Amino acid sequence: MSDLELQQATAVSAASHAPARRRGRMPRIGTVLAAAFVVFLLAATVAPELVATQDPNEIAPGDAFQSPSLAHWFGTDESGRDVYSRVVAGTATSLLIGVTATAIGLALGLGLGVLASFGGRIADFSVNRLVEVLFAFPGLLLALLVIVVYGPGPVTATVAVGLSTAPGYARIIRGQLVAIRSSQYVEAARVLGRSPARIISRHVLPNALLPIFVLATLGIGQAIVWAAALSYLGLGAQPPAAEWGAMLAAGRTYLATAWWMTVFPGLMIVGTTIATTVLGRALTRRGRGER
Amino acid sequence: MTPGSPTDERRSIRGATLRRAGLLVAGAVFVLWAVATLTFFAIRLIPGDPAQAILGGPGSQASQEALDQVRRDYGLDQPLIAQYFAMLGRLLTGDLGVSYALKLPVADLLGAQLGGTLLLAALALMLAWILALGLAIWSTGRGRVASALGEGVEITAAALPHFWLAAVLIAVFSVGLGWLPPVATGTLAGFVLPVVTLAVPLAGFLAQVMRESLLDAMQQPFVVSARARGESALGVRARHTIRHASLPAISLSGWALGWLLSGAVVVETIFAMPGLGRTLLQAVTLRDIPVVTGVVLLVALVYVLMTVLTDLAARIADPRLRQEAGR
Amino acid sequence: MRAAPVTTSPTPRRIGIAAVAVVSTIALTACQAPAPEASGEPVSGGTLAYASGDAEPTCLDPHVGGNYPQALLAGQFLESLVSRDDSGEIIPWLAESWTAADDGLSWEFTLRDDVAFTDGTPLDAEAVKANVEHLKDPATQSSTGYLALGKVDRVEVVDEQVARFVMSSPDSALLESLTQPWVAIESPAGLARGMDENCQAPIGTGPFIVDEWVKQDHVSLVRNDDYTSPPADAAHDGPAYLEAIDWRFVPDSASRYAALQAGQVDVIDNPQPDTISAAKSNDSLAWLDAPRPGAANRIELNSGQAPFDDERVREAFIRAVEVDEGIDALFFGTAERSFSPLSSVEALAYSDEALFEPDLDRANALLDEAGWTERDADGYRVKDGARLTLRFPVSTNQSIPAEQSLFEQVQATAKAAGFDVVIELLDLSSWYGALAEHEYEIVSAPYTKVGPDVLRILYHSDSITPAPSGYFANLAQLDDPEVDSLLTDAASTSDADTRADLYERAQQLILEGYYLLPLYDQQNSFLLSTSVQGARAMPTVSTPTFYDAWLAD
Amino acid sequence: MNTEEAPVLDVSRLRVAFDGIEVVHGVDLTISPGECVAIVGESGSGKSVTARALLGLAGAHSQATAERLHIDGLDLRAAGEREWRAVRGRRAGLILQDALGSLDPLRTVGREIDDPLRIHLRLSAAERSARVLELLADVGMPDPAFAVGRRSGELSGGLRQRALIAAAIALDPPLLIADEPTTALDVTVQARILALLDEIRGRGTGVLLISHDLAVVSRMADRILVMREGRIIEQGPTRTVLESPQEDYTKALIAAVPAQSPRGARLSMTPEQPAIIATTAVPTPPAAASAAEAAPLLELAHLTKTFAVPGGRFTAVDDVSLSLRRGETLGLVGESGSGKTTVARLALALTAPDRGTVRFDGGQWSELAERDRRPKRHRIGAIYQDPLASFDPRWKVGRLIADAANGAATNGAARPDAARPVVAELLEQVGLAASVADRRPLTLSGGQRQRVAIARALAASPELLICDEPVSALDVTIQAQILDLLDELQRQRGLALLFISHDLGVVAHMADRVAVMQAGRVVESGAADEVFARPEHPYTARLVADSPRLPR
Repeated sequence: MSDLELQQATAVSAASHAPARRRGRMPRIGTVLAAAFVVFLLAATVAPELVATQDPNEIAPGDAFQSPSLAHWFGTDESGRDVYSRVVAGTATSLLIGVTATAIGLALGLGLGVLASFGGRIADFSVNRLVEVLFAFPGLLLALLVIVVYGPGPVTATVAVGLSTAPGYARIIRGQLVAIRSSQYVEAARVLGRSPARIISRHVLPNALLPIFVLATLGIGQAIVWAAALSYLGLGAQPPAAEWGAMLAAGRTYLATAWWMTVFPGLMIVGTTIATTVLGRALTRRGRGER
Repeated sequence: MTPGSPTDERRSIRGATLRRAGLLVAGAVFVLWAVATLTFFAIRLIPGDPAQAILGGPGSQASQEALDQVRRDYGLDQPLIAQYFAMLGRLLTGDLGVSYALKLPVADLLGAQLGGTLLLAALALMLAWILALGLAIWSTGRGRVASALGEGVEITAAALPHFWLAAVLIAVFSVGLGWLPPVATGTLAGFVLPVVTLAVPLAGFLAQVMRESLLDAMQQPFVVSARARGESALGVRARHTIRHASLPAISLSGWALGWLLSGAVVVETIFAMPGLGRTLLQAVTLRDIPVVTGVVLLVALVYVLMTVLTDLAARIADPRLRQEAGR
Repeated sequence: MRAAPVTTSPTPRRIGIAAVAVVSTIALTACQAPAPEASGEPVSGGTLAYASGDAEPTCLDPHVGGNYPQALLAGQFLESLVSRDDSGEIIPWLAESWTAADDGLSWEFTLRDDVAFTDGTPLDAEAVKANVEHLKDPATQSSTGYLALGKVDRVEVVDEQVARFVMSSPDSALLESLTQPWVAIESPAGLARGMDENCQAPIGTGPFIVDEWVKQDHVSLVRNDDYTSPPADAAHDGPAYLEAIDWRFVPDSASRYAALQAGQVDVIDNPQPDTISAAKSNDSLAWLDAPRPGAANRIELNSGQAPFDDERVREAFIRAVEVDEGIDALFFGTAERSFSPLSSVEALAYSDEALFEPDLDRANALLDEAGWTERDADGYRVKDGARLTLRFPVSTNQSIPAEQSLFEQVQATAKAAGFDVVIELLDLSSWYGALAEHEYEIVSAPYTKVGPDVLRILYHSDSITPAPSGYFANLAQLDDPEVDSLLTDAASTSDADTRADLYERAQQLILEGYYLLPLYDQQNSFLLSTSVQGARAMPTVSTPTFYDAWLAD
Repeated sequence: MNTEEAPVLDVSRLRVAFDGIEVVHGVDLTISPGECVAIVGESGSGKSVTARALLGLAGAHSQATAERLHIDGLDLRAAGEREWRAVRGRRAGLILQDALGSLDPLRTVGREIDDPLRIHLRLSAAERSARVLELLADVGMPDPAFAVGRRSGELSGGLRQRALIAAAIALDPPLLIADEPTTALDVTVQARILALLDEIRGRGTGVLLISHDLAVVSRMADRILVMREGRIIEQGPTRTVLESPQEDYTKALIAAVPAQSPRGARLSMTPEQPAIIATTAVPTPPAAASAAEAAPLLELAHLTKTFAVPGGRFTAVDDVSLSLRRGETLGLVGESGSGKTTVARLALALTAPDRGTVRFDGGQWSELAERDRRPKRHRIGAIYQDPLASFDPRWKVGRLIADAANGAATNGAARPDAARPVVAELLEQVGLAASVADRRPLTLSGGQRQRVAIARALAASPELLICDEPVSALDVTIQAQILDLLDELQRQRGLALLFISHDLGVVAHMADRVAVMQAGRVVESGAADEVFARPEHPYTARLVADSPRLPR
């Protein structure tokens, strides 16, 4: 027996018969880490006092600008406040901004999407034009315009970010709904004599929900990033609320002497965005039947 | 698809393309009109007196006479609807009005700023494309580790806030290594950091899309066909899969440009570059309404043009789109 | 995003001969060695790169509007009739001498006869007349300069080199006012081009000429090779050493400092306090500290409405708040605590540290006494169901981050006494809006002006009356006839001692009434590469001048 | 090529595994020049993996080993990527199913055919383009000069397949591997492609033909290898295998070819469906005979339907009139694009005709308002080619069926628990265990899914079932079972069937009457036996002639 290896070209995975094994069987390490991080965020949102080590707003000017240590894991800020505790305390605000902005964007997007896909040709045409017009105001520009009109602040920033994401959601949701509406299972329901209302409530909306939820997880991180950008431009959250974007913007001033004031809130933003994205993707894979 | 002679088919495709071009132009004009109208009326919601803004903002101590004079000069005493049509009329002639703060024609002002921002955005878009394509190609078909690594890099890149990334880049490359200037001065070296700052997060997004479509393309039977003809793995990528992977990213370019223009507001501020973003930010701070309106319109115009270009590019890259020209 | 403190303007009244003794405390410090005053021989040539964190001016002509960013730039290419030296003495500049009529109703300025504008137009009395007319013309939209010349009725041409300022009423602060860049003298031919063109490149007599202004980017200044008119306290004669100045606008403070560190620029303004502190230990960087004249930075207590219409509550607030430690930490020891309404630059500044001794017990007792006896669940005091809330609009354009942080500390310490300080970060427009609507209990606003006359602008009851825009300067809404009369008298007396005494009494009254909490001088700093030699800040409004500067290798 | 004796392909003990799981368990195979060997098997049998492994293309994560692997005399057991590349295209060509996907849709056909020339030969661009035109002419491309600049999406299926073949034979390789080369093609096209392959074989090329369809390979294969679960279970000369199969599986495959069996005869041989066997105890004659004179249940009169396309309107259905009686099966046969599916949608009133009417059970149907039609819709059921797509992805089998059953009566909310016995009964009727109710369709096999689809259709108690290509995506043995099931159910319930298929054999087996469609028109109709035995219309005649059948 002299079985010789036939070296297969592994560079191109092409055989359609090959089982799709790109993705592992187990939930991946990344997904587990992301989930753990999200659990931490939720804990920090629900019970910040349990997760934090100190009072986030307790000032101690004498302890200002201390680098990370056992007493202050993430160091202290310009007023001697514990950066770790502030990061924890800021979780609720930051997530609230991210979630609210995404919710606003999604709600508008859903409304427009539903109108476009079920409201008949005229509604579809009008919504599509409206979405095109809204697209012509790119993200931050729309946000700035909203801020010009309503003045800066966290609420305006949140609404502005939400509004600027709406056309994207509207387009995706419309596509989703149209695809479902023209799917064979909806046709099968029609053949069974189901009414449009029942088809929408039983088939179309429920099937659109998961992808929309996934979309939302992906959107929250970006919403936080853009809200932070507005904070950086001085148009966002207010002190002493420990919102990550505001902390980061404040910390950037002292970048030369106190890197930890910038790095840790920044890591929280990046980490949250990564975690929600990873989870969103895991959900997508699950929806597609992969692991 | 209708059966027909090749020439018929070609003629009908050309007709459809013309019709499509007509629709695109009409759509573009509509979008611009709508943007102008929305902006005009939205701006009227701004609290405060434009005349006051013209006379040096709210901290000024302008007299009542001066205010009245300005209201007459700028037509602010006209009824709203008359102002609206006057604005539309001016727009048709390319007149965007006069900046409250700089007292210069907005068109001239923005014309001078547009080039820098577009150059920045174009370079960033190109770099993002290169980075994304490189990452997508590198991380696919190389096993699970590379794939996971690629995915990790993409997601992380896409999550980086511009101002944070800029701070890190400046700290490392300007202050630490002293290779690149932290303030863009119009030199080539000065463009490097701003372009990288803008490009990296965008590359993260594009790479996600590209990698997905690259993986899809690599599952297609034509890859096996090509290899069965003796094509090398590299040849398959160069001649087949990369093109397929690029298609969705091409159609994303319109969105990407909008995204870059948003990022430009931050990046231009950090790197002290002249451009639309900074002009807009300053105009927002100064309540310089004509400039805000002008920037919004100009960006809408750029966006609309980009959409048309993207559409054309997608059609060039994907002949299938040319076929179904109808819709 | 940092923008310029908007500098508002004085309306000086009559006074006799202005002998305002002002001691400027401008210090140029570098690493360990103190003040590396012009070491070595000046060398000619080179381009100096300046990075400004102030907002880019919307017009380079400081007559139009008139704010500090304009002054910073204009100082390089425009010159005034007179200047001040380090001791506060008024010294000749474009005017080589001047005399005032006994009644104070006219002043004659004799101009130098060897000076021409950079467009070739000679400097003469006609030019001065044209400038004053330009400033007073409403179409110019001058704010600061207009108010500085408020008492100047007109200018008469006596002869080619003598201009007579005819006053509507005596103004002892006229000379101080004329030192300011906002009333600098420009070429009448330049002014005649109209505002649009003049804004792009005003024409003056200064050591540099505006060559090009690329919006959002930089202003190119080139040397005026025919320069002849340095102020009397300049270090040399003839043209500047520097060939050109590249004046860039770099709004982001971290980028600005990075650019200085990387050697991309030679001078930056508005450095963050921590970078000043870092620069002190850096051999290649020097710190130019030039606090602005006029008022100190302070928190004003709005006495015009509840709860601060009650002096006990005002004192309670001031006793409750602790800022010393915060100022020290936030400014890294670069800012001195002030206990005076006036800048330490002003010789007549009066301090009373005892009034500002923090005393929480006293604060609590005062509040109890004032009827704020209850506390709600959050620990804030309540009276008649209303919380002891202090609205604190903060302008992100006028307060640097360190100051904003200090206000957060004020907020935190005031809470101990039961004050609910609500900080609202606002952009400039909204901030002015909030002030105009009296939607504030405490506020901090900088005010730059040469001389103690600034007190009259800030604390005379006349200043409560708003301009059409709603703007008013007396933000403490201090309405005390005694203060009014002291300030009015001080502005009209010609006797220096009397004047000093009047101002001291006025300051005592203001401080003892607990209308304000002084913090520190209006910070105005520059960081320079040590290769820049001979640069200094003008003893007028503390703008830097690079006439005497050169670039060492 | 003068290697008459030496085989062009000589393989022994070929094994292929994916991530250590072996899917091909030692295949032996030899092909001589000019010989055509066919591997026949159903999906999952490992036939395609075998074909690809022969070119070193089994894919990532695959390990292939063999005791002997010679192509054109070259030992490839230890070949590296470079050696393989020299073989591919030059010594062995590969033709895949689905030419639409197998040709890069973004590149012109000319460039695809040019690839092997460019890779393996040193020719000038002009020489190469001349050769490409020659090749296109060789494979019977009608207008090579025009075709060379087309992309696969712009060509019809047959022409596309020809282009793919041209690329594979560009260098005249001694071995040609054709993996399901005609599967998605219409019968007339299929016949021509097979003729082309036969012609290539005639030039001395050894051909390995991979197919699931015995009838197709029986035309040209010299030898047949039957493959199942990664093993060759039977092999021999074509006639021997077809006429005296040794293995039960081979026998089942042969029996499952519908064209071989008359109407009503059972196709499936595998005794795996006790439910079916139980209910087929009493065979009934075709219902049509008794109901022949009854009023038609479904009547399509002069239906015309057009669609907007770039540059005009496309007439999908052109003046079509059909009628269908209770208990009868009407077969609708035609090639792709002939308008079959549009007729089905018109009959289901999912789309409205431009002209003409549909009447159902003597009453209005297409002219009713949707609101009025809705309560009657349950009387017409439908099953589709892809049952999975017709199931709400969130629903389990039980809910799918219960919903259909409930809705028929009340149009109200489904009560899954109350419906359980009904669901179980329906599942039993279609030969599925009651436990299937708790599974998701995604986890079922293709045949099981189609059974669920039928159960759902039956749940609404329809009188008419419209079946649009219900077995096209299924393996032959499964197809046989489903056809048997439909036949059975029709007899039990007196269902009328509108049975749509491109497969003449299937229609011939199922239908009482048949209508042949071409380009939107019905060109011929009548009793199925009559039409297929003595076609009158030339198109029908061609269809009948081109339809693959086993040699008798």
